[in-house]
Amino acid sequence: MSSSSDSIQVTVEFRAGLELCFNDQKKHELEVPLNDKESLTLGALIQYLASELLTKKPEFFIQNDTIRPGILVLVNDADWEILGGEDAQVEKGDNITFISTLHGG
Amino acid sequence: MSSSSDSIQVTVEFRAGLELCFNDQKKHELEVPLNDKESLTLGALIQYLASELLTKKPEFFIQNDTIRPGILVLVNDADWEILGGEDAQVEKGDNITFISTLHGG
Amino acid sequence: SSFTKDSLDNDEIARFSRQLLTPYIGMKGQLNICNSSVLVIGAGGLGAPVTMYLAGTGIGRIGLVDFDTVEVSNLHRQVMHRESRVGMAKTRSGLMSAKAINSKLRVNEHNEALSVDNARQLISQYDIVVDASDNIATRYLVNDACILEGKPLVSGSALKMEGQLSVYGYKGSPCYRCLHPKPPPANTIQNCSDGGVLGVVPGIIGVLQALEVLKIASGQDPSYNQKMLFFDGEDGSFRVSKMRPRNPECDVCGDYPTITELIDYQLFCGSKKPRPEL
Amino acid sequence: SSFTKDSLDNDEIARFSRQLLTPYIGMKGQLNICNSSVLVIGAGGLGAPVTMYLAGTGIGRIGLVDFDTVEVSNLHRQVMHRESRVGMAKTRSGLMSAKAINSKLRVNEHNEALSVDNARQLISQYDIVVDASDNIATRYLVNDACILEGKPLVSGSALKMEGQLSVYGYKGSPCYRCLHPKPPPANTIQNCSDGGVLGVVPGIIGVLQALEVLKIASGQDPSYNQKMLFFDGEDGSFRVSKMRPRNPECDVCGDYPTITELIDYQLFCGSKKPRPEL
Ligand SMILES: [Zn+2]
Ligand SMILES: [Zn+2]
Repeated sequence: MSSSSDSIQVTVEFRAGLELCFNDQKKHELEVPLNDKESLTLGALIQYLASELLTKKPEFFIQNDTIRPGILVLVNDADWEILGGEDAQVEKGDNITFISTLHGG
Repeated sequence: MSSSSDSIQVTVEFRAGLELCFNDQKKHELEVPLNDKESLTLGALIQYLASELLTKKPEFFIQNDTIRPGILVLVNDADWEILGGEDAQVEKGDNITFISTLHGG
Repeated sequence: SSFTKDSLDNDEIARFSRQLLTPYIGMKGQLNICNSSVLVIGAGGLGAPVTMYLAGTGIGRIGLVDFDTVEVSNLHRQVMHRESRVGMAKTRSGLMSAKAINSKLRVNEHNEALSVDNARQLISQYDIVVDASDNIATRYLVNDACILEGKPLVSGSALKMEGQLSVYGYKGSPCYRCLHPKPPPANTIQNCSDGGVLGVVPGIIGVLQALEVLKIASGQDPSYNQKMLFFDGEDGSFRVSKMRPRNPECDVCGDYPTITELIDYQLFCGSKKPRPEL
Repeated sequence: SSFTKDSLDNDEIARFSRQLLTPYIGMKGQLNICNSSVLVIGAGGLGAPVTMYLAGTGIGRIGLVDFDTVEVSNLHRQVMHRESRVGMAKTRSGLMSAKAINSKLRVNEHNEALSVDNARQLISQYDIVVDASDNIATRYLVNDACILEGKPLVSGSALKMEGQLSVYGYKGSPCYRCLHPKPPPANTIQNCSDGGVLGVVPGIIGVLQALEVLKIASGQDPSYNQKMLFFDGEDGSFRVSKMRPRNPECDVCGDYPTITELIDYQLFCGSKKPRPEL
């Protein structure tokens, strides 16, 4: 009922193979704890996903503390680079989608 | 700036040929006057569109005071029949789409 | 189908290996596909990609219904036909293109118009039906015949820059009549001959129809059950809308249907006048 | 192109009539299409529908680049090839299928691997480029060569149940390198041989690539410029996302590019080790 004010509710999706790192589940409804911070950045969300949600093959998702090259990050269907990348603020109810770029044809 | 409380803001789309009746324009951002009523039903919106927005070939859009057979009505991408058809309430910011059913192949 | 395949030979394993590798299909799904049959109604802009892609998947048997012959004005979108086949029955041209992809595929040519007299008998011989027709009277006829024969219907349509797709009469989804109890007035209907159509639009819808058939045939749920896909080539937009469920009061698929045998669809759709005596 | 067509003959008017009827194309758009040329890189799962549908539209000239021969495992998705052509060069098989649809179409067979040595020279001969390739080193190579030659790139890809599509390096859109300045580590890359692919997925993406080419060729804006389409065949979902604009600091399309000629793409992508001396 009450979404506590020290967490933030988001929808996270993993597509194009990244779901393999997250229990083969493409869509996750999450309450991400704020840990006494005022807000959540995309960078902090990625760290949270890597440490708390990831179940397998971390190198497919994260490298050198940031998202692996070849993954596109979409916030409400817009490229995160338009919004500021890792520093962009996550808002309640946001959909954050991680999609691996495909090369086959 | 101020959207007056005696009107309601909606997005209306006409697709699959119906745009011909509405100045060849597929998407319209509208402020629909409430005329002292509390709320707007889909039925009342259709009457408003037929009398105020329609520019050509009314028989392609409306027949016998309701939507012509063969047109699907979507409210925020859901079939209006799920929501109650003509009696359903229109909410601020709703997207209402009218799509003619195609028969070609 | 007269026999059931319970294993693949080496040629088939090689042929379908890329598809088998997807966990979504696997060996069981592939065998289901090989044991399935589909009736494609219309060998035109939609029927061409449906037929070619289903031939590739290894579906066991395809029936093609069309009474037309190939014309040069078809070739911009009906890419299973070819210049050298202008004048040939579209069903024969479709058979040749399908068997060129997979010679083991069984293809039945139904070189005739779908009608009240043959629709149920034809549909009863197949597991899944594809509506790739080009007129509204046929769409009601196909719908009613599928409901009466209990067959899932994968329906696609296209005109100008737009296309639509839905699955009817399957696992709680509505039928065409649930969505459209009354036909539109005849004077509001356009077809590809007067409105034109961009070839790629039925191409996209047709390949998606093949995917829906593949899903049903392999034992998966289709994507567009109780949903409708709308594609607009003008802006490249796709919209998937949730549609009403089956209407228990529907004239044909309802709990107390009034249509229990096929009717006169030209008359129902107003494309011919009633006989003066009536 | 050596000559410019400024009118259609009667056969062409009949052939393209349905497409001409759409106000979106019209006579002027059709003439633009007839005067355009496209280079299709890869005659496989994406290249097959691109080639067949573009042949239908009346595009003036198609170049096909592929060094492979037709294999039986291709046929489930590469529906322009056929059983009787197993062992034939894919470019020859593609030429035959394209000319069967439109014998006036000019088709250039480039039966060779795209490489640093031939990429720019090949691309310079065409108006529009389609990336229908199947590996990441080729994707960077095609991108850089298109930027260096100033050609719009319609890029599609597919794996398992999913497909992606975008237009690069055209009217302010990013290039592939703007989106992906660094390649992914080699151990994270899958291709159709190990991941499998459902044939209809490249089918859908390929037909949409043909639509994007048609738009650019006819003088319209493409739909997926600075946008990317994501299709997931598992649930039939389509997503169109707004992407970043061209990056002024991009290594190849930026204001001060550091890549001004083609590089070693195998090395760049880590698919081969650097020479020990280096
Ligand atoms: Zn019904
Ligand atoms: Zn760039």
